[in-house]
Amino acid sequence: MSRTTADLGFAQLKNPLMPASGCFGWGREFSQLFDLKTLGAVVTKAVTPEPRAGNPGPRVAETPAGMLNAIGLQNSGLTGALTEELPWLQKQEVPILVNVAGRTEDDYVKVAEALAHHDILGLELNLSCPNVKEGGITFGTDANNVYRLVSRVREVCPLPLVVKLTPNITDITEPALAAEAGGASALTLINTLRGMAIDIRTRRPLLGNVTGGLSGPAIKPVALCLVWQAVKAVSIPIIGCGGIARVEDVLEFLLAGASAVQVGSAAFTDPLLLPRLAAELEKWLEQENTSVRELVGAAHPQGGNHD
Amino acid sequence: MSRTTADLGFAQLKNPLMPASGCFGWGREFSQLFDLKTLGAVVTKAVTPEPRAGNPGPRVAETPAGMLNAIGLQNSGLTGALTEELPWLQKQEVPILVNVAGRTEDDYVKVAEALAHHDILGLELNLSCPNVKEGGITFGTDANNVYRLVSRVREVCPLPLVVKLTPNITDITEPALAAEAGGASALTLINTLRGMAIDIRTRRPLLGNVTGGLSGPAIKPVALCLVWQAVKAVSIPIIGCGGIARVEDVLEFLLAGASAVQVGSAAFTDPLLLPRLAAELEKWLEQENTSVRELVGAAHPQGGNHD
Amino acid sequence: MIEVSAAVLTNEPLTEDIYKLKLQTPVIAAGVQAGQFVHLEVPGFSLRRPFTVADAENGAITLIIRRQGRGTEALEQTKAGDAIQVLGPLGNGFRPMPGRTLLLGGGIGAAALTLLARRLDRCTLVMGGRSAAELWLDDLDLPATVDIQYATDDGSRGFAGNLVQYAKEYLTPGMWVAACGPQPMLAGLQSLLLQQDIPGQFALEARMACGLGACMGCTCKTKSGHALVCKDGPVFAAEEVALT
Amino acid sequence: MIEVSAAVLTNEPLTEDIYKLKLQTPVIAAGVQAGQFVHLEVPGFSLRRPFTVADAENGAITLIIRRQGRGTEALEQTKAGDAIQVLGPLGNGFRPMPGRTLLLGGGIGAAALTLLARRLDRCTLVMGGRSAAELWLDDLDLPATVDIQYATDDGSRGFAGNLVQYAKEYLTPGMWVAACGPQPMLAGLQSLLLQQDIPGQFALEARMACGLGACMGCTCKTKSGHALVCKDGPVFAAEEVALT
Ligand SMILES: Cc1cc2nc3c(=O)[nH]c(=O)nc-3n(C[C@H](O)[C@H](O)[C@H](O)COP(=O)(O)OP(=O)(O)OC[C@H]3O[C@@H](n4cnc5c(N)ncnc54)[C@H](O)[C@@H]3O)c2cc1C
Ligand SMILES: Cc1cc2nc3c(=O)[nH]c(=O)nc-3n(C[C@H](O)[C@H](O)[C@H](O)COP(=O)(O)OP(=O)(O)OC[C@H]3O[C@@H](n4cnc5c(N)ncnc54)[C@H](O)[C@@H]3O)c2cc1C
Ligand SMILES: Cc1cc2nc3c(=O)[nH]c(=O)nc-3n(C[C@H](O)[C@H](O)[C@H](O)COP(=O)(O)O)c2cc1C
Ligand SMILES: Cc1cc2nc3c(=O)[nH]c(=O)nc-3n(C[C@H](O)[C@H](O)[C@H](O)COP(=O)(O)O)c2cc1C
Ligand code: FES
Ligand code: FES
Repeated sequence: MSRTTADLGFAQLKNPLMPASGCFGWGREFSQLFDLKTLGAVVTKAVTPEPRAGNPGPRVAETPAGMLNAIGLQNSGLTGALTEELPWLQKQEVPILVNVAGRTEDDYVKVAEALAHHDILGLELNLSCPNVKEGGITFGTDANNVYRLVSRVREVCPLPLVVKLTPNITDITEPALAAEAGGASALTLINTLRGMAIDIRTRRPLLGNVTGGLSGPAIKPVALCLVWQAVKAVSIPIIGCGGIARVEDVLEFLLAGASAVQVGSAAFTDPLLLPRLAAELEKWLEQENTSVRELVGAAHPQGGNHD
Repeated sequence: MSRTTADLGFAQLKNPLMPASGCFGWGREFSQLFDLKTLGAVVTKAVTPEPRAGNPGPRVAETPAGMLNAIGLQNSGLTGALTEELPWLQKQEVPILVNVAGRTEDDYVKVAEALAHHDILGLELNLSCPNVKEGGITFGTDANNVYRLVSRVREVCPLPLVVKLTPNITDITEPALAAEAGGASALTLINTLRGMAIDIRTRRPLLGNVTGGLSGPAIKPVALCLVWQAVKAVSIPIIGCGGIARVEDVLEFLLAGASAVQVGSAAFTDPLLLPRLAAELEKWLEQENTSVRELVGAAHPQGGNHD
Repeated sequence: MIEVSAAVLTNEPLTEDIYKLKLQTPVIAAGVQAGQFVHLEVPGFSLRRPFTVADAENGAITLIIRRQGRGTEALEQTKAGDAIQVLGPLGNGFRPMPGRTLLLGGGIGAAALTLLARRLDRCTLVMGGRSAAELWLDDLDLPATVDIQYATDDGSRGFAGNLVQYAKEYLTPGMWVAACGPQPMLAGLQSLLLQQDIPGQFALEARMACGLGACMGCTCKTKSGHALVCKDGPVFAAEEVALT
Repeated sequence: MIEVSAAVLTNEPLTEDIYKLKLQTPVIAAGVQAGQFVHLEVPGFSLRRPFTVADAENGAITLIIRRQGRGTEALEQTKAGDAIQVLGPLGNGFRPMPGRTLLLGGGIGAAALTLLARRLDRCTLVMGGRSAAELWLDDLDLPATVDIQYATDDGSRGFAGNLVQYAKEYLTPGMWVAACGPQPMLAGLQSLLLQQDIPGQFALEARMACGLGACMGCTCKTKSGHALVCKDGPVFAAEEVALT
């Protein structure tokens, strides 16, 4: 154990830093820029049972301190993941969380079953993609659905299950508790906020899909607040995500109670951000003579779930 | 009628620009910087029946392209509003929307009753303040409460009622439809998103109230999306609010279907922003030879509620 | 009170982390009262940053700024000729009282007192710091009417001790005190003033949004309830302030 | 492909809204293929901005940039000595084909062709624009192997007409075409090439996030489905592209 070790309950990671799903592909492209082994884990792009072409363009737009995306889960399906992507990533010697998505419960079960006996750290169930109309978003906003889906996946798959929740909800503790009850090993908070932009020249929505998901530093205060609230409600570990761009942000999420963190959009602004954060975090912890584990949840008042 | 006239159904405003509640006091301070008559209307700080001291400090914090606030509705109550503030503002010859808040339904009814026969444009019912624990937020997230509250206020008060909704909700169309059914004359969308920040030096939440409301350009894409969705659901006018800082933002909200807009936090960055936006909007409309009314909703596909 | 675009005239370091920013703003310079502040826009940041006017003459105001975070870091980079949006003068300022004035400035808090010191007929201005390297009053060309004193924790210059200890030693009946500095200093001073029944005025700080009194953001506790630092203050009667 | 901090060497206007930015990036300059692009960080913006490398020599790359929105406005303000974060070279580049090359650049689209033009033994590079004032190829010191032509809508310089009309007039069997420009131009050109059975390559644009192929953000339609402009392109076989 070192200062930087992150404890996810089901695993200890060398540090708490991972890329956020969908912002890092399967790591191939970024591996040309830095050694993936500098990361605590790699989280992959969503895998659906069948290949998906995704949404029409434009798929991304810039917003103040953030961006919108409406990718629509473009991916090469289970076959592509198992034959092309996973074998390559397994050779990189970094723990792997495979992000799973679908339109129906059966889709998630199918992907989870197919991955159940592969050598990966676990699955991240994306119950929160705002860009897929039939699926994602519905699962994540109804606690009963979350419970049922997680339980069903739990039955077919012995791997650790990290459940990724949507922030587009009145009360985050409902799906959080439902996921825990269904057998989730950890939660990832948050996916993107629903948002949109309009092109004043064409007078039409800027994204091909009309609405999209807002991410980046703009949403950090929202993500931090939801992590804070969920930490008080559940006892499984939480992976914080949303707007992290500086080492101070990582520290805020740890203090709010996140056991590890994911970095998404900010890696588009600075593709070397993840290894830099890993180095800066280590330096900060040394200077303050503390450790990731000591910081996790330290901003909560002693011994209580008060706010 | 001029190019800039904004049609709220119950009133025509000289232009669609107003300050957002709580960011402008009762206009006294800003009136030292510019003539309030340049505005379409003034929206006041929230009025509660009794004076409120508000939350402990710090009450504001900066975030990427935005800010957090946890004022806690500090105000001098109905008496202060009626004796000190309203008489002054009425002399400024600008339409007035009085923002109303409370802990209980009765609070709203009481304030509405007291204001019912004053010479003001209408009331803005704040069913959405994230910083008051007992009240606001609960009303706004439950459609039944929204319906009941608005109906009750409607009974005691003949003034136009603008209902301001919270974005911290799974489906904005539910309270929007409930407010409409209860007799709302228009909606204001949105209030702040729940958020927080942690001071890494003290390792404690930065706001005295722990959590607060996120506003500013950061939330613009979320606000725009909620306006877009609400416009498709209801037939009363909508006042757009959230992150407006440039004339392009005003145009985006109009195109999304807002009949008027409010500017909050961005006026802290630039206290002369509101009159500047009014001038820039007029210039833009001239250049493009169009009008506010032509733009309202123009980004929606012809004749339909599809997205 | 106005909102203007002001040209930076000079920007010079005073110590390792303190710099002096001079802005051309004739209207504010002409109207500012000692203790009032200006609210500066820093490009790229949502909230403005408040700073006391430390000097005002010849159509220019001087701010003395401590590098504290990213906003003051950005302001430190501005160069002569750059434009900064300035809102001011804001707040209430000091209300000079009869009797000899003792001005006590803890660290950067001294910046809140220099304009008052200049404008008084005669006064003693004491700046406190950890050691001599942190002190910068000498660089300000204060007039001879100001008796400059220092107090350092390590005794490397002036009185050896903090400003509360200094005041204990030198406060005499008939004086009044104007002070600005960290909470513990003001709390110590407050007890002392109450004990000795000496009047005082404290300049406070709070995080601000509007700076005008419109947003209720800059609350501080007083004995009679909440007050707004930007409008009711930044200067409060010493006995009024509730320091926790 | 690397991510580096590059110094601005020069930044000069070419026309009212086009400027030429030269950056010191030896590794990228040495490795770049014609048609590849770089992804520039613009401070204050979340997304980087992609630009084709218009020239590469002596350890420096040249970008030719049209002021389009706030990012390109900010880049226009950079001065010699400023540092810019550059990611590149990215994408696939042109694959020169046998036969004489006709390069057709509509407006700023010509910037995507100049490096290819330099590197071909012989070619004709035609730039299209509304009028003579918009044309800037003359300012680039292109080698004599490049036959520079112009086409203007108003006939104020060179061929009177657009680039599709130009191509109709001058395309002959045995040539191949490299083109970049607005959608309608590429659509017209695509029909023409198909009719005349002449091969072509088009450089496309799309809004991008990563620029690397990791985020699936920069989709474009091809006859065989969706492709990524940053990874599968920006250069695509003319017949493959689905232009709508
Ligand atoms: C009335 C008044 C007068 C002041 N006069 C001076 C002066 O003359 N010289 C000087 O160096 N400083 C002065 N300060 C403090 C100064 O405003 C802060 O140091 C500065 O805002 C910090 O900004 P930052 O971006 O560097 O720090 P950050 O910590 O990055 O700022 C984050 C946010 O917190 C606010 N903040 C942080 N510290 C303070 C503080 N102490 N007071 C108020 N807001 C704070 C910032 O304004 C910003 O909104 C004064 C403050 C007030 C309220
Ligand atoms: C592979 C490639 C090569 C390019 N090469 C050049 C070049 O050599 N010279 C040149 O002037 N321009 C080139 N462009 C277009 C250039 O990237 C845009 O003009 C620029 O990003 C606009 O940024 P902005 O902030 O000024 O505009 P804004 O409209 O404010 O930008 C908003 C967002 O939209 C994106 N965007 C806007 N227009 C385009 C566009 N046409 N293509 C892609 N993204 C866009 C921006 O990158 C940004 O994310 C190229 C684009 C691509 C994809
Ligand atoms: C381009 C893009 C693609 C994304 N794709 C996925 C995805 O496939 N699965 C998923 O769970 N989240 C996806 N997300 C959400 C991110 O993983 C992350 O939750 C969100 O962006 C917030 O983090 P950030 O602010 O650091 O970007 C995507 C985000 C972006 C920007
Ligand atoms: C300091 C502050 C105080 C506010 N007080 C109120 C209030 O009293 N009543 C209310 O309905 N909204 C209040 N709001 C919310 C704003 O009216 C507005 O809905 C929100 O800030 C989003 O707009 P913006 O992004 O333009 O600031 C307040 C916002 C801020 C920043
Ligand atoms: S900062 Fe707005 S009231 Fe003081
Ligand atoms: S921009 Fe990310 S895949 Fe092309």
